[in-house]
Amino acid sequence: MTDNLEQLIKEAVEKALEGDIDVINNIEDRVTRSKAKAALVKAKREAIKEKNEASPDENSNDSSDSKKDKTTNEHIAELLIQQFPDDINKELSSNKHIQIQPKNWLVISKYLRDDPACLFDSLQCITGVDLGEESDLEVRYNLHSMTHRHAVEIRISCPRKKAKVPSVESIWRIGDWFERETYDMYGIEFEGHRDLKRILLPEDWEGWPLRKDYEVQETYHGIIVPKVKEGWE
Amino acid sequence: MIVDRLIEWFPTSAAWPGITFIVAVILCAVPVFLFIAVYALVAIYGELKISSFIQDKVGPMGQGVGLHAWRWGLLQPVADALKLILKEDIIPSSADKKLFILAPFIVFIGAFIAFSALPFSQTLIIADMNIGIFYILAVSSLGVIGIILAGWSSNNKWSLYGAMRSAAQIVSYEIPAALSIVAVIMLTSTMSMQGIIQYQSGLIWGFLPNWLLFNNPFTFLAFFIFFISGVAECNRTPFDIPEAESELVAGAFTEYSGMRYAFFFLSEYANMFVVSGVAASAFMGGWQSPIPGMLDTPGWGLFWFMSKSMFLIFMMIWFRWTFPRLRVDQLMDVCWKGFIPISLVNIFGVGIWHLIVG
Amino acid sequence: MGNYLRNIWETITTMLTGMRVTFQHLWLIRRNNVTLQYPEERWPRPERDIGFDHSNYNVIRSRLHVDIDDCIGCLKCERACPVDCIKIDTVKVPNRGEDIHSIGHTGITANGTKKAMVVSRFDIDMSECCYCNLCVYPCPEECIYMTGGPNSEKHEIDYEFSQYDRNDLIFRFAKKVSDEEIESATSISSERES
Amino acid sequence: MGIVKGDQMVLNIGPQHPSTHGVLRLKVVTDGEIVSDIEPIIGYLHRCFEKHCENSTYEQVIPFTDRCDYIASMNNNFGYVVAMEKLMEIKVPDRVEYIRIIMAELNRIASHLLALGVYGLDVGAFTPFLYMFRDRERILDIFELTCGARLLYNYMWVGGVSHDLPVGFVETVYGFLDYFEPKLKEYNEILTYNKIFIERTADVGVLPPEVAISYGVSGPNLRGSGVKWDLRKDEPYSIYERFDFDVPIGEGTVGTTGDCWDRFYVRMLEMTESAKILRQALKDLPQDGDVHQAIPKKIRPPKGSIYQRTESPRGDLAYYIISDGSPQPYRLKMRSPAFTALSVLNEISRGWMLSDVIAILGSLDIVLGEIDR
Repeated sequence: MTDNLEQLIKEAVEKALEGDIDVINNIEDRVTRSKAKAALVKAKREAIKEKNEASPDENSNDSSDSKKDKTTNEHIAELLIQQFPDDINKELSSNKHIQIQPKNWLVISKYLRDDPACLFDSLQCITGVDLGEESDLEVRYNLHSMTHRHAVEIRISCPRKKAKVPSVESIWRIGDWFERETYDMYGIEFEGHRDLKRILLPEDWEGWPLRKDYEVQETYHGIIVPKVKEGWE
Repeated sequence: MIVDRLIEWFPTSAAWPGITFIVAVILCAVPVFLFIAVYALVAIYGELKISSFIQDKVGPMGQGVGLHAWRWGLLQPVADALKLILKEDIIPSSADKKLFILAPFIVFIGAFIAFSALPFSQTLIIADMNIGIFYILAVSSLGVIGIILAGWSSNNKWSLYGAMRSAAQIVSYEIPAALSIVAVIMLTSTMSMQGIIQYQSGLIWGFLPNWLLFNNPFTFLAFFIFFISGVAECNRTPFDIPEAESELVAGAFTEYSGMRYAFFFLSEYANMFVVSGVAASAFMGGWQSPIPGMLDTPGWGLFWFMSKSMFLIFMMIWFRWTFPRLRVDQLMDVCWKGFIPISLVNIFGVGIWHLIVG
Repeated sequence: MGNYLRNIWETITTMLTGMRVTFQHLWLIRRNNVTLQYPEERWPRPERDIGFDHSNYNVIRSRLHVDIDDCIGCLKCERACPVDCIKIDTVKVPNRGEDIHSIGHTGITANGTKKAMVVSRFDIDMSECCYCNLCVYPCPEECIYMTGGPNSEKHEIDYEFSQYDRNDLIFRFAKKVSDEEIESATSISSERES
Repeated sequence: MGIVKGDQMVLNIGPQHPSTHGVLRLKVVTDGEIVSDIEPIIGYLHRCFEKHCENSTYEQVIPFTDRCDYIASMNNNFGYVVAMEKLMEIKVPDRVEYIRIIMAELNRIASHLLALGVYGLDVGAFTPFLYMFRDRERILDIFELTCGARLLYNYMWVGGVSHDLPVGFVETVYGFLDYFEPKLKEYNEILTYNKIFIERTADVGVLPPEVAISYGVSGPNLRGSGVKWDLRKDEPYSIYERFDFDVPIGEGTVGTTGDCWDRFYVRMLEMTESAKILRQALKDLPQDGDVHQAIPKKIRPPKGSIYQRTESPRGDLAYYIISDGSPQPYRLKMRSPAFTALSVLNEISRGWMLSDVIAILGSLDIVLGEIDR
């Protein structure tokens, strides 16, 4: 829900930059309209800064970097769509990431690692995200290729109740510990993982701490878990 | 020497035949114990100061109020000894009580009775046996049993590791030590310590004192083999694997505290002195003065013996703060593939050299 | 066989170089001794130019200090503290900028702003403080700073403030005045007015 | 040394152990001296860094990033601050960039000095540890001069630095560099080329490159295995592309490439590289420019997410920040390089002896504050 909201604001700002301002005005919800206005002001200031800053190398590096990134993400997205048409939902993927259905993520990741065009041999980071109170959880993979020196971000969202994502531990060895940590913090089950148990918290800790709706348990083995610092008023 | 003279002074009375002998032995044992205690304090102070100087520190200094550590930290070793004596003496509940209590004494006995054959000066030797050096080598291997007992009885995995390692290490380093002593005995053809030292009097090639160190290149090699395997026998770096701080915390001595730990500590320093004493007298001319003519009265003899031993102890301390630690299997390689073959060749070499040079 | 002898030769040479290095240190101890005999020789205060410019003051992160007379009770430092170790209670003053002598409240701060609040409690729990200096930055009156901060002439560097009891580490900077007195002081003047 | 099956003994190199570089427990299954399996158990130092950041504002997160990798806290701040500035598109004046580079490289030398010194301690040599700490103290004095703190600085803020350089700072750092360079020769003499040290570390714990990449190992551990990957060169952030320095990799001068000795020697060479960068940065450090000028009064980044990697002394330190426009981060994930380095411990120390496990753990240079977050 928040993602397409962000999408809405981005398009509105781009159109407003070209000139017709009323696209932002006719957004009904007051909060999003103010956010869009703020984003517009920022974009304008950004544009001015780019213009008057003569030094080409800084900026071009920055923009080319994002241009290169865009192409990498786009380029990989196109590649994937040819191979697995039904798994990638195109509309959600932006220049920064590729959205994938969790169903046969294992096959896609094997392809990403072995295909000579991608060769993503190093899984940089797995980040678990809780998108909102009732909305679903999301797992974001940052992959990087040591040979091609390019990076891509892949997001897989899964429902909050039974969050199941296939484990990539057999493909990238570090997936083992990253997935255990994401399971520890978000309770996302990674199917096919060797021994999925908590890595940072004690094994018998209840609840998933980084979820937005997480209540700290009262006592742990009889020890009171302090919530707020009392005791020294 | 002292034991025989004491027996002359106290004629064996008919009533208790052995009593004078026991009194004589006690009269010798107590001064040796006092000597070890005083020497250990000096050695601990030396180690503290030398290690600090090596590491750009000043070591224990003693300004300030109260007994602090007096000037230049001289009282620091006394403070350490008092601390160890006064500290609570914990025996782990699951430890094997009898062996746990017995272990430190066996280790100390191993080092203590070796002092009786050390030639401090021409006249000052507890018991001038004709098998002096053989006796010392035999007795100093008693310490291993104590360490194994300590490791096994404290019922803790780490001490077991430490005990097994030290058993392997000390037993295997006895062999090169004994083989290099064989090279010495071949030349001096006597095993009594005084005899070995007497052999080393006079000059060789005009200016060099006739120490066994110089008069034969192979005994020069035998000295280094003996000294380094002596370092290995006292569990000093680079062979301090039994009580490796970074792996086994304190090896066989992890569970000990208070007075018992002090005994282990004391026996380590006593062992160091035994090794340096034997090395000094067997290879560096014991109480012989380097200039044969002058300064060879018994008093000076004691000075020469002590200075040579202290120099070797300084070398051991110097080793400790310079070298990293060997791994257990590398330690075995060095001994079995390094020292033993060389010391065997050495014995052969000493014979050939003696035959040719005469 | 060659490898065996080379190994021995390498061991001997590297041992001797290692011992040479340690002997050099042993020999030149007087020159490169680094020990600081703590109780007698104190930690030297790093010589640093204490400029008058606020951002260039001498920076030593030791103990927090608050000039309570300048504090206007704006709670900015309390919000900026990442570990919430600053606790401030304020009471409204009937008329701004007026001194209330009964509770030692000065109306005007050093910078000349009129105070609208009496700070009845200003506690910093130094055992909780993480010495990150984030509270010093937003203070409009520059009245909270670490000793060795901008007005460091008033305070020698104080890094020996350990206590035996943890509660003594809670530094109370507010004036030692009981709440009833503050109540009565602030309320009387309002009655007189009405 | 194949894996020998006998009656195995489970040994706990427990949370309290002199050489686990922090609170780490290794469940080691050994047979006699030879180790057949290690399971690192972490989480003893877990302070819920990520949950904490979700409840504090963006400025308040910086003291927490200090405390993750408490040995290289300048580089932690640097990573976080570069990520935030890219998220908010803040352009920082040149003087601040140069100050940050100087501080980061000084902190890299200090962190490597600690890593190498403690590694000497793990292998048994006590004196080099003290020599390296004596030189590290000089760097801590420089940090105390600038930001008042010696270990946890909270020095780099989003958009600038907390305090400008003191007068006479450049001379002090030049003094340190002139004092420091001859000292490297001394370390090499006493430890690196010592035969016992070589015997203990050559061919021990060999980490082949493809295993390293698959385990996500990065930094000196990866470069020790011969993979030329340094973020300062391959993905330059801040102004690293203005300095020329080369990236040392392990060539197996003593044993095979990727053994403990290579990882040790790569860190030793990296210190000389950092000194080279420092000299260039000090030479053209701009004098004018206010360090507080680009610090935003209220940090409210636009909605969006950023994944920014920086080169900390232990490897790729990355921050994944998701902001929803409020002054508090919506989600902040710190990818810690020591976390991946520890995960490879089991793979490379099978079949080695107990004292080698301690040597391999030391050569990976892990810090538990960063692993447990």
